[in-house]
Amino acid sequence: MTTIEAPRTPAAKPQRRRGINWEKWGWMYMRASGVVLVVLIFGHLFVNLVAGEGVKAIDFAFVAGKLADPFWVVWDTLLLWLALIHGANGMRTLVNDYATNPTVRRILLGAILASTVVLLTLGTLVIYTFDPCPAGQPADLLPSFCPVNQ
Amino acid sequence: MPEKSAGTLATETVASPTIRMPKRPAGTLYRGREGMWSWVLHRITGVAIYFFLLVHILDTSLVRLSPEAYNAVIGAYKTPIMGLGEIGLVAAIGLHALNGLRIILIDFWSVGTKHQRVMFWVVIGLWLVLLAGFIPRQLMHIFGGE
Amino acid sequence: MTLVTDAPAEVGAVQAYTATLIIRRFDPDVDAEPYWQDFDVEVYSTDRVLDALHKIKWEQDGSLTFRRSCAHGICGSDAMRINGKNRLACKTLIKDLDISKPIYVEAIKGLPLEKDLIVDMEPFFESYRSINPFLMATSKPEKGKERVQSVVARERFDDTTKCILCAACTSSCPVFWTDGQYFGPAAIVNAHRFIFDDRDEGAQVRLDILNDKEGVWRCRTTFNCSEACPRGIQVTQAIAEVKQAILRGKP
Amino acid sequence: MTEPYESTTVDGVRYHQFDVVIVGAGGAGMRAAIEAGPKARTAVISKLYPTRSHTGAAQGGMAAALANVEEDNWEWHTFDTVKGGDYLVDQDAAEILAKEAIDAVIDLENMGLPFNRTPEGKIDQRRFGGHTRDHGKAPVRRACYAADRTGHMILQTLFQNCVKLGINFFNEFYVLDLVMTGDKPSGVVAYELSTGELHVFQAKAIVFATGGFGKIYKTTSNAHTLTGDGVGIIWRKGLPLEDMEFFQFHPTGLAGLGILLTEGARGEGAILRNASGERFMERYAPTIKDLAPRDIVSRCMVQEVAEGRGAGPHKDYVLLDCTHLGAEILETKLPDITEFARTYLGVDPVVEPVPVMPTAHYAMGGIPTNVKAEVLRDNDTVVPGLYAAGECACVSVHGSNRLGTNSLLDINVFGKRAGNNAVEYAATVDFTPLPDDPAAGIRSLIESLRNSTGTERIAAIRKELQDHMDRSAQVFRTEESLTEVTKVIHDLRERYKNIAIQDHGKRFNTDLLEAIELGFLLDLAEVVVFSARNRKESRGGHMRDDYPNRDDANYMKHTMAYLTGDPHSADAADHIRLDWKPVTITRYEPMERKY
Ligand SMILES: Cc1cc2nc3c(=O)[nH]c(=O)nc-3n(C[C@H](O)[C@H](O)[C@H](O)COP(=O)(O)OP(=O)(O)OC[C@H]3O[C@@H](n4cnc5c(N)ncnc54)[C@H](O)[C@@H]3O)c2cc1C
Ligand code: HEM
Ligand code: SF4
Ligand code: F3S
Ligand code: FES
Repeated sequence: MTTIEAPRTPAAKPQRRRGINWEKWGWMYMRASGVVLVVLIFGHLFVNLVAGEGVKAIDFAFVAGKLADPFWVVWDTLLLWLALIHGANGMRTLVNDYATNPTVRRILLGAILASTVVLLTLGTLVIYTFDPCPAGQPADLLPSFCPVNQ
Repeated sequence: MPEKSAGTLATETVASPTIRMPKRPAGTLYRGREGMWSWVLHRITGVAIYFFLLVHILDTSLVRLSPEAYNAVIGAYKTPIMGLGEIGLVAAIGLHALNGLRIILIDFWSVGTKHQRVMFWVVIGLWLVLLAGFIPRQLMHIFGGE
Repeated sequence: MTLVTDAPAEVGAVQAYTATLIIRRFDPDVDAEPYWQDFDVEVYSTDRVLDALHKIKWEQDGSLTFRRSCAHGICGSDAMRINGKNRLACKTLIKDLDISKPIYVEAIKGLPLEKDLIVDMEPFFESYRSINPFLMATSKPEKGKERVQSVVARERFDDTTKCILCAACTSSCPVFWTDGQYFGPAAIVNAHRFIFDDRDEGAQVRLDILNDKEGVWRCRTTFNCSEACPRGIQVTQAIAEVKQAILRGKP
Repeated sequence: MTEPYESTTVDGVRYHQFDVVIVGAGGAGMRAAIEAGPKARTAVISKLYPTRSHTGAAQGGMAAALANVEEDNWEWHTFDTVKGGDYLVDQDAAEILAKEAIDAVIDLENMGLPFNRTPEGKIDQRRFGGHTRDHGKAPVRRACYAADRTGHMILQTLFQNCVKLGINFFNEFYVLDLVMTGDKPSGVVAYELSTGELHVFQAKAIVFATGGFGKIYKTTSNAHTLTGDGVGIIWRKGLPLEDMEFFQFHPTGLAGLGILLTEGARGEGAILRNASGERFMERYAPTIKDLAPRDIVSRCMVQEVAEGRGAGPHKDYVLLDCTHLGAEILETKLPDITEFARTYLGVDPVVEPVPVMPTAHYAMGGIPTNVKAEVLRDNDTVVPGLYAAGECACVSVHGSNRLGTNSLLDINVFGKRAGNNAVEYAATVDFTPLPDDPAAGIRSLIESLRNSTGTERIAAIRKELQDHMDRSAQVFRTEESLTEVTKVIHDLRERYKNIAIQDHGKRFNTDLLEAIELGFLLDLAEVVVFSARNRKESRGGHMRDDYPNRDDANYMKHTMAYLTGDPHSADAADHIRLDWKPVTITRYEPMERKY
């Protein structure tokens, strides 16, 4: 330290990259999604855990019943995307904070990104290709509005 | 030029001593206040929820596979152990959510920083109210009646 | 006619008692690892922790090493961790600590430890220098005249002009501890001092510098900085104002 | 200049070459650097990180006759300075000070200093002791200020501009010697605190700006690091010191602690009271009362206490009453001192008066220079290439008593001059060759201290020195008290030879440096006392109880002290020679000083 190798350059122009700054948008996103998530998550939790018979009532029929309703389809899609990206971005912050080894950091960030992409695709596919009354299933497992139960 | 004037002698770079950060014995725990602890809690709950979410997306995806598969897995959520776990989950989400709102107020409300400490205790208060509402209900669902 | 102003002012009774200081020592030339060492010192209730450290250095162990100069909280030399919190030793009265327990004293955290209570401050000043901490103004005031500034405009950045660069804030920040890359609250405070000075024209440059991966967005509003600041600067508030300025695109 | 520079190492000593080397990074040093830096290869060497310098502790303000709020002009300012200094001021220098004050303040504002403002947006000004309109008619608002942290803002602003200019700083480097080749200065020797290495800085021009030496006293507003190293180095080189007997005691130090409460408090209307609540300054200075110059107020305070009118259980202090100012003024214009009183005495100035007593504050004397900041070898010969500015120098603009706010002015005006003149000089000359092994003296000093087997504790010697200086060479002095302290210093200098240090390491050895600093303190205390014994009159900061009157016939002249003979000899008279230097009088004939 101490003696200055090359005297400090006066007022050096910061050579920082241009373009879109993701940090700022990430920060904004955490807050925007947070506010929406409060509604989505508490709505979700209330319907699933509190209303009716709570967690006991959840089974295929219950889920199928919900996903047959476009309202819940939109709700769940939003929940999926907002929460997963929010969580993933939060995890990215944590990794940046604590993983000081560049290789480890790259691996962890890659894992977060990959799992997010996979789960978003999977989840979305499930929500939109879901058939509440799959053929050849025992009727007692299916929601009451399915043809087998009518 | 003088014998020992700086300009006449070869330059030699003197390696600066590197000092490694000693780790032990560790210093004391930093005694931060509400702000720091709320952040610690926010982090921990955030991570916990994140991992739950990963699993939750996977298990919910089973609805696409077959009703049996889904019902088998979801059955696990109905055991008393998991019932208690759900209390933990709701507690974590509740705290994270309420404190998240506090953080947003700190960021965007002009006097937010001034009231951050009060807001922390409000968060704790609301959280307790939330749990007071949820826990009996949940216990009833798990243990009460059939 | 001579006068002895020996006794400390009798404002409230001055009591003497023995305090135990437990100090985290480290001399990289001798010690493999830092260690805690106990000292008992006779102190007065009006004494500051700095006085106790001096007593140890002067009467018990001359090798105890720490920085200090002004002894009244204005030069910023002696930020250290006292009972787990960052403070200036010269501004912490012993009577304000719990004297029934030992007083733990250690160097501030997150900067390379060099000896006992001394850390290498260079990374701290490096980030201070990188925010262009000087007035950037091209306008030429009338020769021999000051730039005009209203009382209100002057008040706008008053709080952040108080900074004495003691590093108590930056070294109390949990985000700074993680990897030391974060600009840290002190640099942001000093950027704030110029961003909101209406004589300055470099606000945009500084906002760009701080709108960075290691800039303001890393602040997680833990408030340790505001609580540690011996000058009572509302550090987190200043950081929030800089964030808002970046979002707005202007101060 | 920003090209990379080279340094070389010979025998473990590192050599550097700079056109201009500035020792000290306080206000004076950095002001000089701002002039020199862009024009020549400049290094600033400081034992403290620049922003830790004691300029940052200055509170009240910086004088300049801007006339922003009241009619004023630099001629009145000159007169006040001369009169305030009890006519021992060199009037040509005072004139420069007052005239260049205006530019000095504007320069700082242009550099970014956030002064308080008037409603029209101009720099605001407040009252300060001894500053008057029209030759003493009434107090005038002349002090430009930034709340009660003017010095802090000056220090920060200067540092900021040094960062902007990319000045080379060598921080935590202790300059311990001036290298002379024959009788020409050729460099300085510095000790690097973090490694214990020695460095030699060869330079064409050298500026000393090392600040004061208040630590010869116990009760002082000065920092622990103000040990007068620079003044001591010059002294040990056999160069003279001027007017060392004049030390200023600031009236309002926190009782028992010495921490300063700015005169700006009285400028804003605070009042000194004795035990019975009487505003005693009315008796002593009916016109400007509490805003009389510091020497007078300090003396009156000590007199009140000596005559039994002191407040407190031991009747040993007086009270500074700010309660009528109201919380608003205290919190906005005097926030720091309000906090000092609360923190350190547990007294809230908003509701109760604050216990205060005089505190050793400012060295009027120091390294003699002319108005170009060139150091003098005797009454009129300069040492080519050597400059001094700031509190370590004696121009003399302060005479026997400095007016408040004139020092921040001094460091800016003469710091700037020193920087400019040093650059100008450096451009005309070549490097003076260094002598063989220029660091030899310091190396052996350090080695002998590091390996000392002595038994005397540094702190014990220092404490005794400070206690005795407070007791016997403070506001009031007598032949008897000065004789007593002479003897004490003599004994302490003997004991110092047998000093022990406990830290034998190389890294951050502050123990070693405290020992060296104590050496400077002992030297300087000896000169102060020796000069004080010789001046058998009372003038400004030098109040002889046994010679209570000013004696212009015999003593209207500056003291010049020289180190001759064996510096280690015990008896000061064996190695100190005193001489006189005439005072420059241009316009103002000495008169009786009444306020
Ligand atoms: C509490 C207080 C309040 C004051 N208020 C006012 C006021 O309101 N108005 C006013 O006009 N004046 C005021 N003064 C006086 C004024 O502040 C000082 O006289 C002035 O700041 C001195 O500046 P300087 O640059 O000469 O020295 P300093 O600021 O003391 O700087 C000295 C520099 O020299 C360096 N140094 C010292 N020794 C060595 C060495 N051996 N090697 C290397 N570097 C060294 C130090 O590191 C430091 O950087 C006040 C003083 C005090 C103590
Ligand atoms: C319920 C509504 C929610 C709100 C209001 C909310 C709010 C926030 C906010 C504002 C932040 C940013 C904190 C900061 O920058 O300091 C944040 C961070 C985070 N959130 Fe959420 N969040 C919610 C739900 C979730 C969910 C469902 C997850 C998990 C998938 C999650 C995981 C995280 C993580 C991991 C962080 C990073 C923590 C850190 O950096 O310290 N949050 N949250
Ligand atoms: S903001 Fe406060 S704590 Fe931080 S460096 Fe400045 S004075 Fe110290
Ligand atoms: S401690 Fe750090 S996280 Fe932000 S509020 Fe202060 S900078
Ligand atoms: S010694 Fe100056 S701030 Fe504590």
